[in-house]
Amino acid sequence: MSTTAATAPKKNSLVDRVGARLLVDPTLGVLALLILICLVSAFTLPVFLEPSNLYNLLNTSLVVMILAMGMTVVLISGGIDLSIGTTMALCAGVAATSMKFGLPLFAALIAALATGALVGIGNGLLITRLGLPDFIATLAMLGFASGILYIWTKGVPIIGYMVPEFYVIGGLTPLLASLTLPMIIALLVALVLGGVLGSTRLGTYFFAVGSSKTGAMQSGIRVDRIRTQAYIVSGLSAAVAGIIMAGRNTNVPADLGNGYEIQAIAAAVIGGAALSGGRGRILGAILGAITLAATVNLINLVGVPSSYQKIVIGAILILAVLANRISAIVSGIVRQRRALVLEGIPA
Amino acid sequence: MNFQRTASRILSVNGVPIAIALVIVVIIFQIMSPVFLTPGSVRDYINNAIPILLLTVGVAIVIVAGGIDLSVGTVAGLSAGTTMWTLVNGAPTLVAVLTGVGTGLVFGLFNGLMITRFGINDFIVTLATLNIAGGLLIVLTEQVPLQGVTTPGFSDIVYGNVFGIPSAFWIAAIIFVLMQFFLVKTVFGRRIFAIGIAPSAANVAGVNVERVRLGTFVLSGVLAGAAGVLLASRLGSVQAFLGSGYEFIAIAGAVLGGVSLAGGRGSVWAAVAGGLMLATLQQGLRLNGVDPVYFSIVTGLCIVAGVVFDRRIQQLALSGIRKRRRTGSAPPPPDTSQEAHLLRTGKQD
Amino acid sequence: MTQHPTPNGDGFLLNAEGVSKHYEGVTALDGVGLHVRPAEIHALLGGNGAGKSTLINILSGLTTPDAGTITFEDQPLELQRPSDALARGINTIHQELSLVPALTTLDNIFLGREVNSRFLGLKVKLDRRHMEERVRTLAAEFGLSQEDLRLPVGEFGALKKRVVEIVKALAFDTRLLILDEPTSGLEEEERLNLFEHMRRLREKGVSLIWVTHHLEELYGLADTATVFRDGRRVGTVGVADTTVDDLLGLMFGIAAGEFGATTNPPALSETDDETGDEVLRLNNVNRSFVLRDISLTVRKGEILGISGLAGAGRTELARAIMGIDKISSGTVHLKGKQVRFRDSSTAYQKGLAMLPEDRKQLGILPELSVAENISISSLDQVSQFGFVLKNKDETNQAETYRRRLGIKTSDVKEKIRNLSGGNQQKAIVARCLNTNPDLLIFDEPTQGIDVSAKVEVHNLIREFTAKGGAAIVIASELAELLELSHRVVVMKKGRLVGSVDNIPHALLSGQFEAVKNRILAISAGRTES
Amino acid sequence: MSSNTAPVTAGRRSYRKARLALAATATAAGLLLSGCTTVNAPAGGTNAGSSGGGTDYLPDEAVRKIVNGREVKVGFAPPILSEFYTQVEKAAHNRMKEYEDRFGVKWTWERQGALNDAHSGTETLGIVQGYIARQFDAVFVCSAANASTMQTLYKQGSDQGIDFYQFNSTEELANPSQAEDPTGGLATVSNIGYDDRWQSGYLAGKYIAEQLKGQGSIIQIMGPSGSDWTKLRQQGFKKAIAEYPGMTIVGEADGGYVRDKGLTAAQDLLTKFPDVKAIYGENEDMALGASQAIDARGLKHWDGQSGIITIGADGLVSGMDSIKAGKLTATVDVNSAEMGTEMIDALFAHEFLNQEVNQFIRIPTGVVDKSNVDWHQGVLQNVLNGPGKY
Repeated sequence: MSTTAATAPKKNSLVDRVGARLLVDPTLGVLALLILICLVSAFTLPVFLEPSNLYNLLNTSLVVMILAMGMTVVLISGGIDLSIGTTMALCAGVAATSMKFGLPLFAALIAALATGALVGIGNGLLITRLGLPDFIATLAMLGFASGILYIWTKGVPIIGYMVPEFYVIGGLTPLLASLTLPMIIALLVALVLGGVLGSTRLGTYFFAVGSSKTGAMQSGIRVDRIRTQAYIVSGLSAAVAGIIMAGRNTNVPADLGNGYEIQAIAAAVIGGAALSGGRGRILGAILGAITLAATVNLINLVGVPSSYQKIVIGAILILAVLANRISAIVSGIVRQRRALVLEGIPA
Repeated sequence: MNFQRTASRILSVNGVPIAIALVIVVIIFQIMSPVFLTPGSVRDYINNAIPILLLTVGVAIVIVAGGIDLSVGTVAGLSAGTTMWTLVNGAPTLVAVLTGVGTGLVFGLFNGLMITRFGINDFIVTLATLNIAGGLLIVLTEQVPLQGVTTPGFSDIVYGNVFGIPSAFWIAAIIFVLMQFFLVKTVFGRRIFAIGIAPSAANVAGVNVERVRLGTFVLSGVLAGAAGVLLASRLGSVQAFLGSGYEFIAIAGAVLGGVSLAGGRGSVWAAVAGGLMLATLQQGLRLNGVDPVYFSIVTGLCIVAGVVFDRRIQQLALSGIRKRRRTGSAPPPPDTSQEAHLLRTGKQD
Repeated sequence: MTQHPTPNGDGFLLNAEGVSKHYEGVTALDGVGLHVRPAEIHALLGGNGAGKSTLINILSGLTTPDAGTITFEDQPLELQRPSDALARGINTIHQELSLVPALTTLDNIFLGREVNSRFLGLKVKLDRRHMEERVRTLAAEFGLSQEDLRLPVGEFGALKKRVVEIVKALAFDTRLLILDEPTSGLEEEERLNLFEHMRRLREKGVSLIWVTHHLEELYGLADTATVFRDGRRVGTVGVADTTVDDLLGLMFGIAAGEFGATTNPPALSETDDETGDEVLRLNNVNRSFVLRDISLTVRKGEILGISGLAGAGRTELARAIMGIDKISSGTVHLKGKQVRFRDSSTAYQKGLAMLPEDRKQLGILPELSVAENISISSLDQVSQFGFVLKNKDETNQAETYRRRLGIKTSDVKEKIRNLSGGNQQKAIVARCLNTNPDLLIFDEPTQGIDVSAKVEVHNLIREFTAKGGAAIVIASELAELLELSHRVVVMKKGRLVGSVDNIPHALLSGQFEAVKNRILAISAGRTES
Repeated sequence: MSSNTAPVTAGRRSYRKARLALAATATAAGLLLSGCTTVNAPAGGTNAGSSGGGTDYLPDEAVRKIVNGREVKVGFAPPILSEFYTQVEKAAHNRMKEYEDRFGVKWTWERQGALNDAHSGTETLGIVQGYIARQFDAVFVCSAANASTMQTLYKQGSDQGIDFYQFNSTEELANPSQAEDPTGGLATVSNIGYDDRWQSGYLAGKYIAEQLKGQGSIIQIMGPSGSDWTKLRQQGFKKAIAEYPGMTIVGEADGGYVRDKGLTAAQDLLTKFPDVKAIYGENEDMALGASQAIDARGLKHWDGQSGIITIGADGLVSGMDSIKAGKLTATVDVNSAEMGTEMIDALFAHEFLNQEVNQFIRIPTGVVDKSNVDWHQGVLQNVLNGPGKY
């Protein structure tokens, strides 16, 4: 019999366990970065920590947050979705146009969600049936979606669909006191996706497929189907974000989603998702989106000349990932130390 | 049937299927619009395509080594900016050219060092430098207008003629030949393939993975710098947003040519053929008066069709070679079950 | 040796007839049959490329046959995907690990067969507690603690992963269990443990198809053996009335007795007993959490064996010596001079070379040709000014090795992934030899290759040291290690815990069992030497 | 740059050629628009002097004879597809229809707008090269590429007999001294547009200052820095504010010409500067984003006496709606309708009547607020409902 069985698992104190849990958490890095931002600004820019600013910041980050959560699922399953921003715009367009045609709100929302799901299925088919690399398939899908939107709108924003409900959906009219509907939607999306990833079969399969396609396949998982489902999730999250965006933006121009795919990827990666698959957390995506929004917010508040904005955003991106990297190293050491303690080697 | 075998072999070479498709597309466009192959039109479109082709080749080398470089577009823009800036400040052509290429080199080096020394994912690092280079160009354009001053020698880089052929074409051709030679005929090139195929295996075999990877990013940066110089020479002025969005065209071109995003497979010719295919499509549609709103759809379709076509042809060619060979000496049957299944499911690790 | 009568389909659990499979013009299986009785252990034998893996892939739903009929429990067996096989009660332990690194041990074990509990009235929530309870006892038998169950498999070493895989296959009710070389890399005790489980499963009425290269393992365990050669079935025999030589004869198509290589006595080197020139010396080498205080010396002409249990740090030691992983303290001396390798390329330049344990992942560069795989570590030799490659020289060099080592390929320009495992391994050996190393590290040099290739690889190692090279050999199989080594050191939990010298002498004087037991004792921590 | 150049707004349109024989609605609109643009700006003489054609007195029949059923191939290359350029194109089409009905001109119209680089302009190069290769008769170009870049192309095309007309471009940057040198040196037949500095930026600044009686703080949401349009509007806006010592620009942020970013930027700036009196958005989308930010904070929109002023620029139908609804205080209508009409007028005069047209044709622009929004919106709607379709 091998040695490990003999060693009974040690009962650690609660503090130890929580501490260890925290240290091995991949989102530690971005959390630390966020806390650092808050600390620094507490002294230099008190307005940053004003509740109204934080409230705005949170509201602003929601669209990217929802996209980033969908993106995280795709990244976990080993893919990447470059079409997510344009899909968002397309779904916003579908919702807006449906309203203009006089469909009831409910039907318009369903139409937008169905569009998102369809785009997801399309991505999945391009990747699993035609064997295109994820990067290329979704890049092509970006082209299709944006082309359709331009041909359809001729570059003229869709307007005239804003019923009062849409102001609520877009968060422009708060639901109760200062609570907005997008906040609740984002929370719901987070709970559902977090729950799916953490404690359902499908979630486990997303991780399995992203971590080792061969292993997943040999375990009887239908890899193609799971990958497609991941894209459906990102398509649906794009649709949800698109519906909110249609409300928030109060019109839908064809270029509504430009650049959002990159923001979503950045937020997910800042939150600890790995582009190589098999790793990522919903909480990380949330923190990542908030970090991005906080960066822009700080730039605006500090009054950084807008020509320097891009440079600052680039630097923050590197900093955030460096922070992640450091926390990964720390968590690696902690884990190894723990593993060795279990095997009876004094570390 | 020696012919069949030869044909199979040729078709299995990376980039050949797309090159054949390119010829067909050119013929079709020529029939549809007779101005397509007039000297002026060809010169214009080659001049337009060359800077992006340089980026495509740079990205292709990085991709062959198993990486990705999103920063090439804005780095090329910034290089064009620094080149122009140097000229505006009265420096001679050579200094300007060196500044432009040097800018690319610096960014390539920065990308490579961040990736290899700090172990940050290349996608993120180059996404960050995409922003940084783009931002720096904006700052630069705010200092002085980057226009109006070009030395005759400088505009000749693109507009000059050597043996009746635009000099930009010569420059690009020389760079492509050098790069292809570098990739397939040198020690460093071999190592690029090795780390692209299996970095950990290459490491065990004594390949300094980090150094090679760093090298590919430096190369890609230098090529982006060269592309920037050509852009500046062609445009005679530099705008704040020059180069943004080129990275996706470059990557799409490389992949369309048959460069595998999984790493370890590709060639300079394949990347050039793929890049030319995209440029040709755009030019052809334009000369037929197609509204550009359809371009992104057509380009998307073309990429999908191209990649699928390339893969089918290569598979057919490969099976052709195997069949031939089998009738010769008896090879050990390969244990391809896994691979075949993965191929069917389109796995890309 | 008796040929079993051709069955007529009755009374068998699995009936496969005329199964064929072609890949892109290559015939992997040519109308083979396989007949497995209920509750029997059925060995499936054959050299590399005989078609065993293809048949297993068919039976586990990874691929579909081109022709042939298969019935299972008297029902036709038509599998489109692995889940179909699992649904019919056919479980497979593949040769390639089928674990998912990102998931915990528990999730891996239940992957594809999760147990759900109710959540909001729907049966969608994974019931990890239930799953853990179900598998805890079995896991403990294989040395997996509760903590292990909750850790991602990616953090385990190769051996522990193998153990997880076995637990995964044993955790479910199975009608037919297919094991493709399940013991490769397993320790003696774990191996015996597995065999015990196999017996127990048979008692419970489960049938097993068992692929192994270790013919001696068959006796006392397997009931029947089917032998494949070149994609055809060459015989099905009762194991009890067949000798190893008979089986070898069937496998390789040569008469019994011609092939007595498995129990070669170890070669005696001239340097034995004497102190040759020191090639490598490690002084108190440490690597955080992995290696502790390692000091050892390897001399010219010597083969040093390293033994140890799972996760003892053998591969980690090899990687540290090669500069692939960093050393945190201690010194490495090469031929008396202190060296510090920052990466593997420096190690190669200074005269070290390594054959890694995991051929498919760490050894071959699958998309490169045989010739390119051989030259990759010594490109200076086939290039001008260390820059421009001379392809002709490269091809010639590869041709030389092809003849010398007997690498079977029609063309050295063939991609190496199209070669059989044994020939791939020989090409990697050629790669190492071509760097003219002073010290060559062999990590599991014969894993996953067939008996004939194994003998050839052993001979190459001996030849290398006989010509004055030094070698370190890491092998999980003690018999193999003893057969090769002059001296064996034993590692445990990152430390060197003992050594046994003068092994050739001991073996010559018939003390094989004694030496073996001593090493096992040291590994188990019962004796310190 | 030339920020010390005297501010100029368009005077009366000095250019009147083929138009005079016509009494088209669009023309009337243009005349009336010019009437309401003069927001206390010193008169400038950029476009002074007509080249004096005699067509004013040509009867329809004579023109018809000159035209003789000729067909003209026209290329239209906007820098991006947007509501603004769609309005320009529609106005042009309406005018073309008029000329077709009246004089028998046959038109071939082709639009190729750049899609991905509204602010870099290189895509436009390829498009214009395509038109040259296909020997179009005339090409309308609006590109973010520098004039020095475009000049090479224009020269090349002109040599082959192709006429170039720039519209809505930023030639003020390339040629800051245009006031002194009306030819501008560009190898174009004409440049039709408004002056971004004085007719968009300056007007907006003036409007704010006048409404606030020269006292108060302003925040501004700018287009992407690096864009030439942004650069020029900034010049004009800052110049206007500088004329009022009591006014300060306290904060600036990038709104990228899109509404969502404008909203975010305005929210952030309002947090920091809660007591600003006005927000300048460089286009209507960003100004509308700012308007949403005001709503979200529960602040008051400008009602003529108090509240926060929001002003944008462009003159889009959607912007007019918001002015009516009180969500947007004002916008600078840069008169897309007139621009499209003038483009065709210039083309017709040059191509068919062989007249010289002015190198720079300045479109009159005007500030639209609640007082005159109905009229402006009516004109726009009229254009959009017009009969032209090519």
